[in-house]
Amino acid sequence: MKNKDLYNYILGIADNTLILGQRLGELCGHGPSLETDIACTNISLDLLGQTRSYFQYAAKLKGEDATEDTIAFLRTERQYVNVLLVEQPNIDFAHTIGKQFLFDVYHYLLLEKLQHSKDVNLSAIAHKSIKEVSYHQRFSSDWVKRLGDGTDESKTRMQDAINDLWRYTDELFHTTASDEAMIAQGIGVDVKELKTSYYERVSAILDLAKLDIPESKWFQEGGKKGIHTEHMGYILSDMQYMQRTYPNMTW
Amino acid sequence: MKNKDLYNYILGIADNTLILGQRLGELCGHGPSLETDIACTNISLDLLGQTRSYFQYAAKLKGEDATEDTIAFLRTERQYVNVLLVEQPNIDFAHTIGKQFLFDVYHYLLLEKLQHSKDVNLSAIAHKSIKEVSYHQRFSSDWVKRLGDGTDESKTRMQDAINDLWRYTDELFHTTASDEAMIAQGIGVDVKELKTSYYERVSAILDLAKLDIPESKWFQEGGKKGIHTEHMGYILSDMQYMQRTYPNMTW
Amino acid sequence: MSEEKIKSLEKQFEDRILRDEKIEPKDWMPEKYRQTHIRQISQHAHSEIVGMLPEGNWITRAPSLRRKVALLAKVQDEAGHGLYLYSACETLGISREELYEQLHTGKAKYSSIFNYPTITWADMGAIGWLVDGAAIINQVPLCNTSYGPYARAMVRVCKEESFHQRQGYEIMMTLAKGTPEQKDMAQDALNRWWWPSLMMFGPTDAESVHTAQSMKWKLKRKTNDELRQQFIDQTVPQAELIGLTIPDPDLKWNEERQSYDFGEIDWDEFWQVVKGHGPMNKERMNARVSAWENGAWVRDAAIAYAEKQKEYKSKQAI
Amino acid sequence: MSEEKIKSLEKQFEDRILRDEKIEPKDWMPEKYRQTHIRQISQHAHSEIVGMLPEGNWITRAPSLRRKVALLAKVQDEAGHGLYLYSACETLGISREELYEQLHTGKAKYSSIFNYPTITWADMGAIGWLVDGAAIINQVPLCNTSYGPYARAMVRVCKEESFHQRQGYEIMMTLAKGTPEQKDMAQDALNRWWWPSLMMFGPTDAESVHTAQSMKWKLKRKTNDELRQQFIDQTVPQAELIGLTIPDPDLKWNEERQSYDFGEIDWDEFWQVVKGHGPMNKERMNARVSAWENGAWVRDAAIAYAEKQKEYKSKQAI
Repeated sequence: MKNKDLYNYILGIADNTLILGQRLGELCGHGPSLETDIACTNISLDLLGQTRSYFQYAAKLKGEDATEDTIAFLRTERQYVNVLLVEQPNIDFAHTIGKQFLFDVYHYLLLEKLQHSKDVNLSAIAHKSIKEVSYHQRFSSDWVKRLGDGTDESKTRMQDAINDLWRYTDELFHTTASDEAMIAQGIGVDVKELKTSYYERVSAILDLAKLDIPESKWFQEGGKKGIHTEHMGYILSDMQYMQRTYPNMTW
Repeated sequence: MKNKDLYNYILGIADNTLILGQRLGELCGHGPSLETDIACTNISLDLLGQTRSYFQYAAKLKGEDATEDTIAFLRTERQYVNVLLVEQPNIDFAHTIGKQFLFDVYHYLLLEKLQHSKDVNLSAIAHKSIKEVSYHQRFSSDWVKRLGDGTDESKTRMQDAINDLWRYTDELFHTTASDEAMIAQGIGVDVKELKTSYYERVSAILDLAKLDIPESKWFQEGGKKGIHTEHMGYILSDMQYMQRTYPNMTW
Repeated sequence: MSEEKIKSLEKQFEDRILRDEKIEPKDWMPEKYRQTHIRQISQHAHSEIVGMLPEGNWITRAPSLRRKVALLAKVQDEAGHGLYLYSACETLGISREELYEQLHTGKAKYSSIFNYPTITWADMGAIGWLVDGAAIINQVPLCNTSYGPYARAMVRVCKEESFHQRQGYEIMMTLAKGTPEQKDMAQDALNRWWWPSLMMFGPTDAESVHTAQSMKWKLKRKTNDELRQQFIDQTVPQAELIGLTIPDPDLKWNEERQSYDFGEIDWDEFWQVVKGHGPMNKERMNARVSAWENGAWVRDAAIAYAEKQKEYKSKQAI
Repeated sequence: MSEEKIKSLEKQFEDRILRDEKIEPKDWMPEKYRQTHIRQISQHAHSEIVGMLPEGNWITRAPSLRRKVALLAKVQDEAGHGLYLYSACETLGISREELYEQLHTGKAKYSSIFNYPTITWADMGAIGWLVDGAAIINQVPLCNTSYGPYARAMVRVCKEESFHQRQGYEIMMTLAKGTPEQKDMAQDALNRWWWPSLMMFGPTDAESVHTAQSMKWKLKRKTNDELRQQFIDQTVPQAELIGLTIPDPDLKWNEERQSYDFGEIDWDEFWQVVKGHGPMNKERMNARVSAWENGAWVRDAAIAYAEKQKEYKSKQAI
């Protein structure tokens, strides 16, 4: 493959939207209200729609028989490079919202910059996606505030979720060798530079939500290198079930 | 295949032990005490060991490239013929025990007769397995009594589990065309004849456990025809994950 | 109110319906009209949200990204339908909480079809094609029903349902022209969903209650048997077109009636499922009740937060 | 007891250990001996039961029936080891509940190696080969330790562990001679588990506390660094034999020492995991605590039932 770094760079973005979209899809019909069900399904739809755009582009770069679906469904666990954050389970609505919020703030900052990528395809996808993500961010921030400043129970649950998930935030700002190559070419976004804004924005919302900002300096990483948490295998065994069981068919 | 009916008959027995063993395997390390963890793992081991004997025999009948593993792992959901009872989830320890108990009593009665099968392989497997199953039955019956006649909470949970699972018991006594063919040849056990003893034995234990015997006359069926509950797909997506993802390899 | 006065109001009311005028929430209406509409609209709303579950079951396992997105969109539409229908129902003076309570306690019904399991991907096709197909036939006449909010909700619902129906048929078509395994999967789904779909039109006319009254109020324009026949006549050629076989050995074109004759429906199965003993009744109800109970703290938090915000704003206003 | 009396008892006690006599539960022992043993034996027991989790994670996904059965048997053995070790520990006057309490509150430690995730099937091989291999080297000397119940438990544990170790190596060997994908999987597992396995021997001797005292009581016979070297010298040729590469560029045979030189261990990572911040510390502890809490009603029921039975029998006896 000629554009191996670009290909890898795209996966680094789109595996996040794929896995977060997949996780949200688990909740359809099981949420706390019809309104939140609709919103979560909608976010899942947006994320998977974005994933399709990225993977269609990646498939073109890869050539051969690659399609959006071979990329989405036919890699082994070690080849998925999403951050650990997005694969975390929907333990309760606070965890679902917490994960979404911690990702959305990052996602928005990323797309803001990616709009200016020298790669026209990426910049177009970013341009189209940022409107959706702006809504995601508003939705998840609003719920963080509602739960944080709602009842005692909701406050405890929301705080627990933020505390649990905090350790996965630092990885958002790590870069791989392919990322660095793309940054150097003005195609990729240097996520390291987003870190300060990210924690400022997240902290501002947590403040409004009357939640404590975790102080832990211990972070987890691995997803970007394909070393996932034990949740990932179960996500994939469902997600890939049809493609693995009935290979090479049209659906 | 020459012995299609015999092959099907074997699957009708061994898919039950496979799926029940698989379900128990989920619990390893998560049980209420080390002692119950050891016992449940042990039962799972016995059941999967029995499954191997049955499938090794079935693979010989099937010929071609069939092995115990192709039979265990490479069928589609509609081709598994276990009863619905064994695929039910481990909602809590009462459900795990209830499912085990309702299966064990049946399993013991089945093997008692299967020892006298005209098929020497089946009779040998039954002969070997019945000692194990006699222990399973004692273990699960003892726990039904402990939970039924323990605390208020355990009584409620155990009664709920029995009430939930009762609707799956009738299917144990259904026969397929292959079953009937094997019964006619003195190879298969006529499970219809076990029904009265089964409900007597189950009722006797439930009485000792001070639990009510459900009165419902509404039963579910489908497993023996390959029409499963929605749980089955998720069991298989994990169980088949490796074989589907890495086909034709030696492990 | 005097009996005479009521009689006169009732007369005016029935006349308005005869003239095809819409009844609106603030209009006077007979109590029975209100109750019947609450029953029917809520049953319809409940069917939408319970109906999310069998399809939701395949979102994580959809075989392509395109299908996954389409399935999510479909389930989202169903949630949306539930939302308008609950809103329409609420205009009759009942709250969403009361409606859920009726569902969760089993007092209110939902469409029995959702008590069957979705066990292969082809079931996503069969549900769209057959279940949405049957739903449309039941629902299209309701776009002209007498109660305004319900009629307007149905216009929107029917438009989306017919999109879903085409999408389901397209899934079946893709499978039917796929590999032998895929074709088998499609045929198997048709075999399992065909009879339950016919049952969606309810008992035969001889057994059906409510019909006369419902006809008068335009809650019903054709009988169960007429609608069922319409569904069969429409669906059989669609199956033939993609090479699938309707699982009914008695199915035969009747030249004289210009319609299909068909076999006997298993009414025992029908009543078993209606009475709550279908393959998935317990699971569907557990899923709804768990979602509601596990979500209680979230809804409470939203209320508490809204109140705090109001308080805060009113303090600022002083 | 007078100070003099204690001194004399201590002297007798140390002499018995010197003469290789076993100390038994009813024997007098210094409080520090008791506490040190509780700490070590319970840590060992906790490691066995926490160690069930990373391997338990692959039971439902094992790639063949034979491997599934072997894995179940292995995890069952670990539960069994936990059981004897807790029993050995209880002879020192502490209850199982107290020991669990120490684990669940983080007061007691368990082997840090179990805070790494098992992400491919090859990890089942690597754990057996490397983790059980390292455990055996740590544990064999304990078969001759001074406290009788611990020594006897260790005899049984070591026998089973060496079976597990061979089984794990055999999994790796099968993968290594399999398809390129399988070989990659094996190499990847070795890459991920190698360094954490070296960390199982604890900090370097310079940093290690407890060593002198432990040597005297035969809780330890060699230092951490000696054991680590023994492990490396044993394992490197095993890796070579099956064509896998140890992920250490500094690894080199030292002709003079007749031993391998090896690279620097990442002690920051070591301490991070020990302090509870490894990749899976939180998950492992949650799993144990949930199992315990969710099982409370079961244990309560068993106690209540046993009491009722006793009561019933004593009434019958009257």
